[in-house]
Amino acid sequence: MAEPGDDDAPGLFEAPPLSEQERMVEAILFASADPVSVADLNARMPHGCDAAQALELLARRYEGRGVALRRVGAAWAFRTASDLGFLMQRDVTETRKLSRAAIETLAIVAYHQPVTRAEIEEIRGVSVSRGTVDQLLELEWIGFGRRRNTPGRPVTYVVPQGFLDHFGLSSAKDLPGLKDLRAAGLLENRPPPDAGDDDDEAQDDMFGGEDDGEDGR
Amino acid sequence: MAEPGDDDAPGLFEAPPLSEQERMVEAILFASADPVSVADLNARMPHGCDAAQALELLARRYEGRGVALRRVGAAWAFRTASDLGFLMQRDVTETRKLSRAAIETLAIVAYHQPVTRAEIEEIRGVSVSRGTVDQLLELEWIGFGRRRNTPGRPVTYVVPQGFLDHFGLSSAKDLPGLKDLRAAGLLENRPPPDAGDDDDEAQDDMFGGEDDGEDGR
Amino acid sequence: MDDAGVEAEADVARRRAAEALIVDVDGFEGPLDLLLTLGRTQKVDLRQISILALAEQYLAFVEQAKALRIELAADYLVMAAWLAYLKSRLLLPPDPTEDGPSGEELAAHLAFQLERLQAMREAAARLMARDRLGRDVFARGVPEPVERVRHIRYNATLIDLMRAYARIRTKDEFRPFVMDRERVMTLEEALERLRPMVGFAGTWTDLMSYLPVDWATDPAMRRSATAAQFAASLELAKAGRIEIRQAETFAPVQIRRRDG
Repeated sequence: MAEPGDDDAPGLFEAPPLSEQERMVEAILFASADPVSVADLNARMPHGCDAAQALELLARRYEGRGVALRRVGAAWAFRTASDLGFLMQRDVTETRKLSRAAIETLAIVAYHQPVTRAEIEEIRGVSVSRGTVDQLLELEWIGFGRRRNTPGRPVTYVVPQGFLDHFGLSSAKDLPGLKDLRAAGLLENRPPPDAGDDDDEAQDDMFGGEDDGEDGR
Repeated sequence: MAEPGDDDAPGLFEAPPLSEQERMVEAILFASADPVSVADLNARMPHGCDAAQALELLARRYEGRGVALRRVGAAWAFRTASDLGFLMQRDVTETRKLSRAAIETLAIVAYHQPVTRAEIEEIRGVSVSRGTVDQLLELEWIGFGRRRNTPGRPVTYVVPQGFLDHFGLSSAKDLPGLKDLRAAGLLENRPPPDAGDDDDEAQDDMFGGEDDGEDGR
Repeated sequence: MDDAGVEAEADVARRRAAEALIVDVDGFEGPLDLLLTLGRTQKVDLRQISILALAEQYLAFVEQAKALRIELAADYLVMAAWLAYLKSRLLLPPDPTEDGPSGEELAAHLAFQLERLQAMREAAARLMARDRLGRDVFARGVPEPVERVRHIRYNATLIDLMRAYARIRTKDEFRPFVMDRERVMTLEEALERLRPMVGFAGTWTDLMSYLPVDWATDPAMRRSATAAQFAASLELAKAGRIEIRQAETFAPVQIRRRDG
């Protein structure tokens, strides 16, 4: 300050043009780890610069851009435009297979809809956890059907559009029958004792039995 | 793949206008200290965006500004304009001074890549210490390339993105004087004249050094 | 100044120069580096360098180092030997009986090596003089971290669904790859039966007396049970639970609990 030759000598060292000053402010704010105050900017820029004025120009230049010049207390900083915050997230998608319990439950709902939870358990031979049902509901691969007109009026489950979409079916009737499964080699064990019977019928007998079309769907 | 509704449905979700895409690229690159590849940009931007095209617009917009859009290999980054480095003196991080051996090794890798350790030693006429290679690897100024398909399948060294970024190069092809050096035949790995077997061996001894780092490491 | 004085002075200067080199020997990065330095003192384009003169300079350097009892690394001496050889090939008329490259070819390769090393040094200097990140050019000071949002996508195909359904629908009769074994006693079954029973066999007992009653009548079942039971007894003997004996061929096999 008090050093000789450090005094303002107007005209001796011209301050850089304002457009240059704007570039300087831009570079400093870009590279700085913390917001920079106007005083700091002036201290870092060549003698005679007017950071405040350069900041104004710069703020206008960044209006509507992907980054914005923001005032943070008494200092300034670049920040991501607020509407673009979503770009700062990276979605990582993991594909997982459904658990065996879930896929079996789903299969039963698909082939036997509408079906109650008790019926699912009876067919699977084991109890069905709430988590499994919730997961399938959340995936929109099963949905709620009408309540059954039996004591306790249990809810039934059906397969909604989301299921059909995912599995590429136009309707639940397009699900392959047991015959098709066998033809596809999915049932490669010996035929059941009563082979020769219509499998599809057997299927209906076996599982569709008690509640036989009662909701008149 | 075959799932409906999962496929690209052109026209269903319009890509944002190019000016918006430009803002997005600007925001992403501003937020990152490291270069971001075009593939990464596309992955982070909404479906249907064309980062390459947006980058072109953006580069033009930042021409002559205080920060510049720079290509670094297959990636892009904002960097302060090189004429404004003097403003950032206080942000300079002191880097360890590299030894002469390290600097020469780095240049040889850059200009001769992919290059094996034995070749570096042949060019420098002395063995290359492990510390030198380790230091350069740690700085990410050299990296591993493919193994050479010669006996012993030695590893090769190449210069990665970190090197390009540090030295402000868009690609290794932009290395200063590369063309002249190549034209002068100075980037050739010319084998010593086919001497009698004795000479060959002498040559190997001379430059391979006792710790003969070549091949079977 | 008389002639002798001038000569002495020149001699001193020469010696000083030589000593400067030698004192510096640690500063050289090997023989090639030294050769390059010596070559530069010829003050000509490296492409026009006289390899012969260079070889002589190098050999003189090594001689002086020896005279001053400076220990040179082995590779300096190997290079000296090679250069002495090169020198002889450059000076002597080519020997038609000798194979291998001519002195000129060897010299040309050395010149190439020197030129290449020089070129790499210049390239290195140019590289280091570039605008460098963190010194002349700066990256964003406040990078914003990218937050990772994890999505789990469940996948199931129609085949998965059909398989699952097939599995349930045929659970009762679906025993893949299992042969019908109604009339076969497995080793496991026999072991299972025998294990608790042998605990009571304090005295030698006929193995056949352990045969389950319902397996003893049907010949096929009896055969299977006998075999399984015999195999099981061998297993138990191996485990140290029982002892086995047979008096003669085809005599009854007897077992006994083994104590301790």
